[in-house]
Amino acid sequence: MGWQGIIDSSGILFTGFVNTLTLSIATIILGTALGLVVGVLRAARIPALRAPLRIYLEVFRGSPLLVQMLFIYFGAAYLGLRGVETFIAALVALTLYEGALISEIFRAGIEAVPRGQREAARSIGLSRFQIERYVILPQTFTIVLPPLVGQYIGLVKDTALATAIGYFELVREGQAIIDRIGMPIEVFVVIAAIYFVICYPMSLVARRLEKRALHA
Amino acid sequence: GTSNSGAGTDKLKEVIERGTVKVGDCLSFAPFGFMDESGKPAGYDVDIATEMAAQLGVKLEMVDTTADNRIPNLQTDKVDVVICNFTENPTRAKQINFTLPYVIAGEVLLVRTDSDINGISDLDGKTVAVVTGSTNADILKAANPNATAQSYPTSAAAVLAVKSGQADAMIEDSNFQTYQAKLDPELRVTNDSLIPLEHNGFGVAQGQLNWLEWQNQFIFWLNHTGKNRELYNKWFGMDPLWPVAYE
Amino acid sequence: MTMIELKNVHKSFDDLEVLKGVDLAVEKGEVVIIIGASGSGKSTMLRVINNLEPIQGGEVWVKGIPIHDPKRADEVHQYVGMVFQQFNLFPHLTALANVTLALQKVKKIDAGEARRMGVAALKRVGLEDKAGAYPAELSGGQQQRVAIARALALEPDVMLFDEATSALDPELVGEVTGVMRQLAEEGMTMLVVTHEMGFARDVGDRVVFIDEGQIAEEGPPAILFTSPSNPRTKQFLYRVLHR
Amino acid sequence: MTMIELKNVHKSFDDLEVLKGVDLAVEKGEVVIIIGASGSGKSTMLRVINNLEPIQGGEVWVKGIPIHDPKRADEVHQYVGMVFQQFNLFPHLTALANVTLALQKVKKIDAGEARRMGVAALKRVGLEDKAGAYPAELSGGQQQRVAIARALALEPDVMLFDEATSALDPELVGEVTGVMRQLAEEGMTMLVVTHEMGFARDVGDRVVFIDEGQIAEEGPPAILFTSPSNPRTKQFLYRVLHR
Amino acid sequence: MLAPWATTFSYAPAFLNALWLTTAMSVLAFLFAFILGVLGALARRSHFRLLRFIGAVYVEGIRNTPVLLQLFMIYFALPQAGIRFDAFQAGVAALAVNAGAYLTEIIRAGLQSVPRGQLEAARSIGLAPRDVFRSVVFPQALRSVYPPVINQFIQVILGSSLVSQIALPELTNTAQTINSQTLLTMHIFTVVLVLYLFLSNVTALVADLVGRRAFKPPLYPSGPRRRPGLLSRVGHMVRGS
Ligand SMILES: Nc1ncnc2c1ncn2[C@@H]1O[C@H](COP(=O)(O)OP(=O)(O)OP(=O)(O)O)[C@@H](O)[C@H]1O
Ligand SMILES: Nc1ncnc2c1ncn2[C@@H]1O[C@H](COP(=O)(O)OP(=O)(O)OP(=O)(O)O)[C@@H](O)[C@H]1O
Ligand SMILES: [Mg+2]
Ligand SMILES: [Mg+2]
Repeated sequence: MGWQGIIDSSGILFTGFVNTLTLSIATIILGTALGLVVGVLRAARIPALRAPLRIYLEVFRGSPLLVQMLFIYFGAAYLGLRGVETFIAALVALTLYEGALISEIFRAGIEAVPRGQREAARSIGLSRFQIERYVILPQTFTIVLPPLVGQYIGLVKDTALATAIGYFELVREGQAIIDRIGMPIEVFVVIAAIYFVICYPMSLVARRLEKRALHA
Repeated sequence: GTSNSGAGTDKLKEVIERGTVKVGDCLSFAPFGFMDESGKPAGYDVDIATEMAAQLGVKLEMVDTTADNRIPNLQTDKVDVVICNFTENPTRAKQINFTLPYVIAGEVLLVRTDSDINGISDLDGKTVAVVTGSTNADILKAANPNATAQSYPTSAAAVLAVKSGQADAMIEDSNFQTYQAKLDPELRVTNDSLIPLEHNGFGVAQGQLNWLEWQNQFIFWLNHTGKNRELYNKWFGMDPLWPVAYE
Repeated sequence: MTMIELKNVHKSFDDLEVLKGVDLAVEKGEVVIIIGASGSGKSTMLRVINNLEPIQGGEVWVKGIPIHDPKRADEVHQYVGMVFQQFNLFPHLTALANVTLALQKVKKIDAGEARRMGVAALKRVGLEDKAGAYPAELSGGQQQRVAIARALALEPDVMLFDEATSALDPELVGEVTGVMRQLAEEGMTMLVVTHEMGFARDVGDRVVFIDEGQIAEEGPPAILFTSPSNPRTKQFLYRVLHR
Repeated sequence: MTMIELKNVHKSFDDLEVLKGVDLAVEKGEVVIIIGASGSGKSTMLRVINNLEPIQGGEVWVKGIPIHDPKRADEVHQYVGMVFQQFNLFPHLTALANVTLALQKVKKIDAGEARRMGVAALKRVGLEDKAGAYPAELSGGQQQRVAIARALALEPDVMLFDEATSALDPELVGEVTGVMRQLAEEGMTMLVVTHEMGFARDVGDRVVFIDEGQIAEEGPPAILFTSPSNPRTKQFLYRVLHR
Repeated sequence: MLAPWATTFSYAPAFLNALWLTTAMSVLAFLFAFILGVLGALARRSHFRLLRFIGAVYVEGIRNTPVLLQLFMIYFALPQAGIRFDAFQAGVAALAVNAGAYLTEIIRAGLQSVPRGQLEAARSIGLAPRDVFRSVVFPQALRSVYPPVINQFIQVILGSSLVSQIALPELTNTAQTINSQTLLTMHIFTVVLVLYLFLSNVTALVADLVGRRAFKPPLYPSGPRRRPGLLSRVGHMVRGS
C-alpha cells in the first residue's frame, strides 16, 4: 500500500488541518485580546489588580499547558459546567495560557515607550485612557509585533496538545491514520511538513518585522 | 460529584423533541469507532448509533470521547448515551446506569507475531500497554504483579507501542484485539482470556429510567432481529465470539 | 497678577529630599530663569508645578488653583504648557497631529478648526511647511519647535522650559532660543531652566539660583551675574562661565 | 624619526569614499591634533592607522612597518595604542584586569609582574586605588583613564585618541585631558581627534584640518586657529569657536 | 470534606516517584540540550557553508513543528528504522533536541550581542583571535545568555509533561492515571499544578542565587531593591535588563 495509503487519507489530513487552523485562529483572537487587557492593566500598576493578575500570570506561565488543559477539561466536567466539549476546553486552556505569555509582550512593549511620552501626554491634558489609546498603544505596535508573531508560532504548535483531550487536530488524525495503515515515520513526516508549512512563513514574517523594528 | 444532570427530566422526550441524539463514541478504537479515510466516524459502535437514531427518528450527533472521559461526559450531560465497548461493573454502576450487554468479550493479549508470550504467566518483567481509564491496569496487576503497566491515553497509541516494540504486549478487549491482529500480519492474539467474560453495554446518566428502558428495548430489538450479529460480521469478519441474550 | 506660587514646597524621592522648602512667586508676564548645579532640583521644581510629581509638603498655586489638592491637580494642564529637554514628541504622529491631538481629544475642538489652530501654532514657531513631517524626519531644533507649538496651541498662560536646548547640537540651539525670545517679547509668563547664560542675561526678568533644593539667591540678571552675594552662587557662576 | 606615515590613502565603505588620498607624516614626540566636521573621516583615519579597517589604496607605515601589507598588519598593535570615544573597557574585568589582560596574553608576562606593571599604569592615570573596581562602578572620566592605562601598559610608541572626552559629562572632561597633557609633556607621540579647542591650542604641535576625506590645511595651532588660509577651515573654526 | 484530600494524599508515594522522574528527565534533557545549543551556535557561525546549512535546517525544522510530534517521531516512528528508545530515553531525547534548537539561537545571539567596540579594543591591545574569543567575547556572551538559558531550562521542565503521552509515569501521566481511578480531578490536578509551580520556581530561585554569586561584577545591578516574584525575575532576566 505504501504512500498510496497516505494519499488516500488526504481527506482526514485535511480535516485535521482545518481543525488545527480553527483552534489556532480562535486562540490567536481570544489570547491576544486577553493578553492586551492584562498587559495594559499590569503596566498601569493598579494596586488592587496587582496580586490577582500576578497570580494568574505565575500559575499559567509556571505550569505545563498540558496539565492546564487536562485540568480544565476534566475539572469543568466535575464542576458541572455543561457543554465544555474538547474544542471549548482546548480553546479556554490555550487562551488562558497564551494570554499570560502575550500579556508580558504587551507589558514589555508599553514599558519600552519612554517615560517622557507619558509625561508629555499628561502635560497637554490627556486623560489616562486617552494617553494609552492615542499615545502609548500606537507606539507599542512596532515593538510588540515581532514577538507577537513569534508567540503565534508557538501557539500553533501548542494546539497539538489538544490531542491529549481528544480534539481531532493534525497529530490526532495522524495517529488515526497510523492506526489504520501503519507507517508511523511517513505519516509523522507528512504531519510535520504541514506544521512547517504553516509555521515557517510566520517565522520569516517575524524575522523581517524584527529587522525592521531594529532599523526603525 | 454525582449527577446533577438529568434526574427527574424525561430524557427520552427531550431527545425526541430536540430532534438529535448525542452519542458518545470512542473514535480511536477501531473497529468499534474510528475515522475513515475521509475523516468521517465509522465502525461497529458507530453503526449501532446510526441504527439507534433511525429507531428514535432523530438525527445523530457523534461526540468523540476517550475511555477516561466516558463517565464525565454522561455526568455533565454532554452526551445522552455512551456506546464505547463500556464494560459493566458495580463500581461504575454507582455513578451511571448500564443497559443490557450488546457485546461480550474476553480480555486477551495482543503481541507481535514473533513474540514468545502466550499467556499471562509469560509477562514476568515485560511491559504491557493499557489505556488510561480502562479496567485493564487493575486486571494486569491482579493477574501478574511482575509485569509493568504503561498507561497510554488512547488504544491507538497503545497498539502503536506494541507495533513499534515499545511495549511487549497490550491488554484489551478480545474483539478489538482480534480485529487488530487481522489487520496487521505482524500482530497476533493470545488464546486464553485473562478474566471471566466482560459484558459491555451502553452507559446513560443515572435516574433517567424511561431513557434506560428505551435503550434496553433497543438492544433487545438489535439482538432478536439479528441486526447485531449482522453488524458484528460486517466489522469483525466473523460471528461474535460469545452469544448475547435473546438472539 | 500672580500666576504661580510655591509655598514651602517639600519633595522627596524615597529617602532623598530634593526640594527643601521652596518659596517662589511668578507674576504675569515675568520670565524667570532658573539656574543651579546638576541635581540641585531645578527639573523637579518644574515637574512639581506641572503636577508630574506629588509633593510631600507645602502648597502649589497656579492661577489661584491649589495644585497640591489631588482633586484639582489636573486643572494645571489647562493653564501651563511644558517643553522638555528630550522633546518628547509623539513619534507616530505628524508634526501637525502632535499639535492637534489635545485640541481634539481634550478641548473637543472639531477636526477642521483644530487643524487651523495647529497650523497657526506651527507658524508661530516657523514650521508651517513641516506640518506633514514625522518627528524622525525633523532636525532636533525643528522637533523642539514642534514641541513648543504643541504646548502653545493649547493657549497656556505659563510656559515651563526644562533645558529645552541642551539636547541640541550647538548649531541648532539658536533656532529654539529664537522662538523663546519671541515668546518672551509677546509677554508670555515663562519659567526657564537653562545653561545658556547669554539667553538668560538677555531675556530673563529675574534669575533664581537653586542650591541643594533651596533657593539660595535671586535677582535681576544684571545684578546676579555680575555681583552675586552668595558664595555658592559665585562658585557656580565661575565654573559655568569660565570653562 | 617618522613614527607614522600615510601615503595617498584611499578608503571606501561600499560606494562611499571616505578617505580620498590622505598624506600625513608624524614625527616622534609630535602631538598632532585632528579637527574637521562630523563625517569628514577623522575616525576612519585613526582606525586605518590602527588596522581596524582595510584600505583600498595607498600605504600606511608605522615605525617603518608596512601596515597596508596584510601579513604584517597585526604588528601595529605592538607600537600603537588607541583610546576610543566609548571607552570600550571590558565590563566583566576589573580595572586592573583590563590593563593586565594583554600583558599576560600577548606579552606572556607572568601574573605577578603583569600586576606590578598594571598598577604602575593605573598610577600614571591617578587610579591606583581603583584597581579592583569594575568599569560599571567607575565614572566616565575614570573609565576613560583606565582605557588610557590599558593602552599605556603595553608601552606603545604612539597613542591615538578618538574624541576621548566627548562622551564625558563636561565636569569630567578635565580629568582626562589632564592625563593627556601629562603624556604629551612626557614626550609621547600622539594623534588626537578632539573638539576641545583649548586643549588643542595648548597641547598640539600641529593641527590638521580634514575636509571631506582630505587634509585641507595644516599648521601650528597658533597660526591655524588665528589665520587659517582655507575658507572651509575658516568657516569650520568660526562655527566651533563662536557658538 | 476531607476524604477526597485524604484519598489524594494516599497517592503521595506515586506523586513523589513521578516528581523524581520529571526532575531527572528535565535535568538530563537540559544538559544534552545545552551541548547541542553550543554546537549548533558554533555551526551556525562557522566558516563552512555546509555546517551553517545543517545548523539552519536543525533550528528551523525543530522550531516550526510541535514538540509532541517530535516526541512521537522518536518514540513511535524511529523503531521502524531500528532505533529504539524507551519512554524515558525518548523523552530526554525529544526535549533535548527541541530545547537545543532554541538554545542554538540564544547562544548565537549572545555571541553576537557583544558590542563591536569590544572586539576592536581587544584587537587594539594585540590579542590573538583565540584570546579575543576566550577572554573577551565568551565571558560576556555567557553573562548575557544566562537568563534566557535558565528560562529555557524551565521550559524543559514544563515541556516534560508531554512525555505523559507515551506512557512514562512522570507527574502528568501519574495524575491522569490516578484521576481515572479516583475521579478526584480538582484535587489531583491541583496537587500536580502545585508541584510544577514548585519545580519551576525553585529552579528560578536557585538560578537567581547562582547568577548573583557566579558572575563578577554581579549579574543584576544593585539598584533600589525591588521584590519581584521569582518567575517574573527570570522573565526580567530574559528580557535582558
Ligand atoms: N524619579 C526619581 N527618583 C529618584 N530620584 C530622583 C528622581 N528624579 C530626580 N531624582 C533626584 O533628585 C535630585 C534632583 O534632580 P533634578 O532632576 O531636579 O535636578 P536638576 O537640577 O534638574 O539637574 P540637571 O541639571 O542634571 O537636570 C537628583 O539627585 C536626582 O538624582
Ligand atoms: N562601518 C562603516 N560603514 C559605512 N560607512 C561608514 C562606516 N564607518 C564610517 N562610515 C562613514 O564614513 C564617513 C566618515 O566617518 P568618520 O567616522 O570617519 O567621521 P568623523 O570625521 O570621525 O566624524 P565624527 O566627528 O562624527 O566622529 C561618514 O560618512 C560615515 O557615515
Ligand atoms: Mg534637570
Ligand atoms: Mg569620529
